[in-house]
Amino acid sequence: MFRKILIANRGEIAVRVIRTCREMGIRTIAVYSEADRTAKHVRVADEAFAIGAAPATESYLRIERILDVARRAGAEAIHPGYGFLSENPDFAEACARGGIKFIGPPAQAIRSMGIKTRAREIMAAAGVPVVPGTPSAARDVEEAAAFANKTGYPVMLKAAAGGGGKGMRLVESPKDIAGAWAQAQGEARQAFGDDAVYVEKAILRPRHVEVQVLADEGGNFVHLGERECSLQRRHQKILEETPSPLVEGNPRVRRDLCRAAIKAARAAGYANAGTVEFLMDAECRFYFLEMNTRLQVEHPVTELVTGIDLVKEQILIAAGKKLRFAPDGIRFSGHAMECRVYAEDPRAGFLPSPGRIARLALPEGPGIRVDSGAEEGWTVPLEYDPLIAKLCAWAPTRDEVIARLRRALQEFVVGGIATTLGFFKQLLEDPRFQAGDIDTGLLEQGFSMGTVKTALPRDEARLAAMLAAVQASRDSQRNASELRGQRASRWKAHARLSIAGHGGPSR
Amino acid sequence: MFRKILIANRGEIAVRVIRTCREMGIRTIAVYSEADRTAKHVRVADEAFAIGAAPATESYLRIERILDVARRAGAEAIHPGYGFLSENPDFAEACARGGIKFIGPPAQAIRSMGIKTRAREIMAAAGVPVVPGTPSAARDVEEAAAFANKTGYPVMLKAAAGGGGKGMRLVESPKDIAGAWAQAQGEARQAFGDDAVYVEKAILRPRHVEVQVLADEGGNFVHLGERECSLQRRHQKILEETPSPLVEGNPRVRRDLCRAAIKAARAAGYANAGTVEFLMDAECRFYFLEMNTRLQVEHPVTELVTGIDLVKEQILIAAGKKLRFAPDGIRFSGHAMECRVYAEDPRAGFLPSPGRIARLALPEGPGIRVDSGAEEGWTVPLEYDPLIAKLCAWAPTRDEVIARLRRALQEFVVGGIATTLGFFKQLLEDPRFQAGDIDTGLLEQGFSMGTVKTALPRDEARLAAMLAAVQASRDSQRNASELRGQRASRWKAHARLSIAGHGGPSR
Amino acid sequence: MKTDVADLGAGNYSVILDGNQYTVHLSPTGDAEYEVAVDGCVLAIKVLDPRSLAQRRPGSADSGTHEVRAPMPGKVVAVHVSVGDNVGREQGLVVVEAMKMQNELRSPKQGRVAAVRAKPGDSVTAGETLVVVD
Amino acid sequence: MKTDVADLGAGNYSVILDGNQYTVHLSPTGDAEYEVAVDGCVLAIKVLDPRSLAQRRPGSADSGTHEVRAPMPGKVVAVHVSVGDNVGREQGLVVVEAMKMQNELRSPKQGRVAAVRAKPGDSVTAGETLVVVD
Repeated sequence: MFRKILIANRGEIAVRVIRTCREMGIRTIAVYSEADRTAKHVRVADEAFAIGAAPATESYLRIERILDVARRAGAEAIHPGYGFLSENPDFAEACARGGIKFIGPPAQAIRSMGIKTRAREIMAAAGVPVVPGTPSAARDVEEAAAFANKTGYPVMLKAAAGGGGKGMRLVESPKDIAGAWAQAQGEARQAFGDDAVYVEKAILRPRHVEVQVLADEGGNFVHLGERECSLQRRHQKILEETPSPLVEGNPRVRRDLCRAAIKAARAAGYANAGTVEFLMDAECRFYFLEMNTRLQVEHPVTELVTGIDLVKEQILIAAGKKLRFAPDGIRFSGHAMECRVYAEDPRAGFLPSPGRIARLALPEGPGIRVDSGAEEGWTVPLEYDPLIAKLCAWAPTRDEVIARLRRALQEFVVGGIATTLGFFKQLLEDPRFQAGDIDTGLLEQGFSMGTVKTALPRDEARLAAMLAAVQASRDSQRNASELRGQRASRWKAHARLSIAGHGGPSR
Repeated sequence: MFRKILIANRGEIAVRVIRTCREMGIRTIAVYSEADRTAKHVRVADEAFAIGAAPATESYLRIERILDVARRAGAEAIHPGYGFLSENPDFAEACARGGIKFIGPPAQAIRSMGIKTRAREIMAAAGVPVVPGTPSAARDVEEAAAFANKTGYPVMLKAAAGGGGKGMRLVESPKDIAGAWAQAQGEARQAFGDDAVYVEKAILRPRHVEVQVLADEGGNFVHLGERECSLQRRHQKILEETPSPLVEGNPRVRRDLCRAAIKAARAAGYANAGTVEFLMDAECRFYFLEMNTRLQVEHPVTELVTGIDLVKEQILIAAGKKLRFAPDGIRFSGHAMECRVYAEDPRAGFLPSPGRIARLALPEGPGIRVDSGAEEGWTVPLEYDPLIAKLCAWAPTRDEVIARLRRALQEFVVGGIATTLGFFKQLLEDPRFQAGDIDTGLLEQGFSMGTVKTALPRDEARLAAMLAAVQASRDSQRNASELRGQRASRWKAHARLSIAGHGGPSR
Repeated sequence: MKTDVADLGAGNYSVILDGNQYTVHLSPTGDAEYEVAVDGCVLAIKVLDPRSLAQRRPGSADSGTHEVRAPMPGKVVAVHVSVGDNVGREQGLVVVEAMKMQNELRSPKQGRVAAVRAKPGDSVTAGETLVVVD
Repeated sequence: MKTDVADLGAGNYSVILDGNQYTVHLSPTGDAEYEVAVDGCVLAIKVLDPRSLAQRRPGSADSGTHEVRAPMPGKVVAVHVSVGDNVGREQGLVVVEAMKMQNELRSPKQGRVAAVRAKPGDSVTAGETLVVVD
């Protein structure tokens, strides 16, 4: 087994990986940019090395610097987390050349799955259902329009090198295709340095359902069930759960879906942990979307229903161990959900909200799991992803998970910066969400903090707020007076108050 | 279902019960003493009412005041937690008279199980194995000595009204029995207002194994497996786990043990959640010890391996619902452990350590559950039990649970007061503990913070400590200078340090 | 009504009104001004001291000039207008990036650009004025 | 050796020594004196400023008089000795109760009780002198 692992990442996922290493008795090496010297992932590691300036291009994306630290510190393996270099085949290859084990799939699998058109080809050849589309990137807008006319609108334009919703455009009618083509190309070029765009038939009101797979380096495969990730904003997942409310009632669909995922992973020549993403329409027809060749943000929900530590399995597989689970040896139990807590202000259009976390109180008690990269007193830097914590809940049933999350959200306090906690409080009250009737458009169409009708808290709660404010004001005035050595001013207990309210459901 | 429940308790257990009520949509009423106005259990409740002065005898033990609040606030049921009035049959009866449902067993069951000699009688009659002993309280020391001579030393003297190790004495030889008798009587009188003492054959190196049972009010019973609670200090449990390392390898013993527990609960005329405690010798012979007619402190470990929320089941049973589980319908999965985090100083003989919690950082991540009654900035009052938090871990195997707890203990920070966190760090390294070779004497005999060989951290860690101290000192001096408007003093970077070390294992 | 306010420290208060308990989190946003969270809702509250009332000047809210400020700290990646440009309501003026997200700041009204105080590449703090529209 | 100390706030420091990372928690216990937790161990550290060294007086540690102090805040439930009593080493003097636990304070040496400053029922704070043994 490895004695030392370098974690080529930051934030909650670096902390998450370090936790498992620590439990396995493996020494951990953190790397950090200038903006992250005081970050939690540095503090919980055994060793820590600076790798450059704040922008990721100067630090977390610098392959040579990271490998240099790995060599100097004696790392035997590197865990890439998600994002940054995790799906960069050149990094995987550079690790191999440097004699350091990359904890992830072979570079070849990353490379072929990274080119979306190539991945589609492989899957179609292997008999995995794919959405009808151009076989590879369209030459120009005319070829895209020709395909759209043949298949019928709406269609989806997608960056071939894409991911995370960048370089993606829905086109509803012929008149919009030229503009959308230019936008998709422009975004793709900016995000991936590659403006190749291909066309797919658009699945209406699709659900995003994915399957977690594990494969060892000896060619054994197992799936760990599906995850429903349809709740998205700007193509970014925001809440995930397992089992999928749609799939749950259809054992036959689940069987076919999970078999297709294993087939896809085999076709990709996969090893280690990976996720096969599918689009699913209302009739439960599913189509291969892409394969994520790394650990997913939302992996904890699978851990909660299976009891399996996915990071531990990743490390064991990378160390050459055989899979520890037979295909029918995994027990699934209950339901789990994850809320991604972002440093974003839902009342201001989800604007980023970096800054100092003045107060942090985490929820606790039965069925709650928190993975955070934040600590009280720490300043969330503005250079990176705004994900500061993941709140997960497990319970025997979906309804109980929702009740538990609702309870946990009342306990969860982040002071000093805006977060999406309040957004989740509202989301959990949404009848469509509660019924499991969700698709990837739910948050954009029927629901947003801006458009949803929000109510002020009831009168008594408002009064409580006022009283606390008066008290605080009185206290601060007293303190200020004392500091200045003046006599305490006469404070009128019946001070007048002005109140403006926004956001939040009524109790 | 109840719409409002009063929680007649404080601290972590009141918070724990409120969490489940909240998840069930039940409004909660907290009660608090003068010492607890700012306590967490008040803050997380929907309603809160003062019930008297700080000493429990003036507040949490005042039946009439609590019932008065229940009536005024419209509570339909009362959850008593553990301790305080939870095993007081008069309280259960007073609730019934007041038309308020007591969430617990019938008063009659509490009463008969509360008198230890009566409980023994009932169990012996029902065919549950009991330790050989005097059928009821011994008349005097001569009767006690006569029994001891007949059965053979060592024997145990026990308060008939006892519990929590009060009024208990081990007698190893005839010459000690007179002194022990006087001490046991004295303690029993002081603790319970009743000096009745009985004699039992002492089980050597016993293990404390208990079985969680649930019973509905229609006479259906189910067990939720055993818990191993042998790690005790002064007869107080300090770490609990399930399954028991001893019983785990003996399916026949487990079957017999759990059957005996159901038999005992039936014989007691039991309903709601309860625990049947047994002593077990090295040959796995087990003897009824007592029945705890309430929720146990250590109930979370059972929740972690079964996925069942015991408080929810308590409430459902009290509302007249039928048990939701068939005897063979409960799935047990993995292993769980609980560390009781006390506000006690293990480096000073476990002296109580009340005071202000200057900093609180809870462990998170996979497999960790925390139940705390404390918050940052809160002052632990000196009037009550020193339990401030329970740290639990779940993992597939016992070894993995220990590794996980070890990891979690590194993350768990309580600043401002001493706690038993450091003690657990050492305990988890103990080879006997790791091997599961534990009995109720382990902590008293072979292991204590005072007697165990403690090492200073390695040189480099000491150096790190020094550097931080120099830095802090420098900062504070600079701040002080700035405040006073003086010029910053010249600080010698090579300041001299004096160091004294105590406690803690080497890394 | 029976009221009881207890300071829990760090801007947290427990307020009990006739038995009903509310936990209130206050963040000061100015002199006697707070952002107050209660029941999962956020309220902006200003405590008006009778003395300070006397000193308040009549509001000058509607002068016609609007300052478009950075809503968050970040980096300016694009400036779409110059001084003297006529702009429509909701027209994009400046793009600021933070945490991998780009945000376009729009004109709050129809008018003329009176000042541009940012250029691409600038680091800006929250509340900094980037464009003034007359 | 390459050293790097970063202040994380609230008495927490990250110290990196040649790449090895230590998180150190400091609680001030006096002027430039700290209780320092690192690696699960607690150290008492005093930072000696050269200037203050000059002002230090020679220690008066071994005067023969011992003050028995309350190790924690609590309530005195029993006092076993009176002024003038001869006591042996480890003999029980006073019992203090806190958090449902009784703690007997014993004599640190053989000697004579010079003062008794507590009686049953008294509330005492940590460090308060209860008995003086000569």
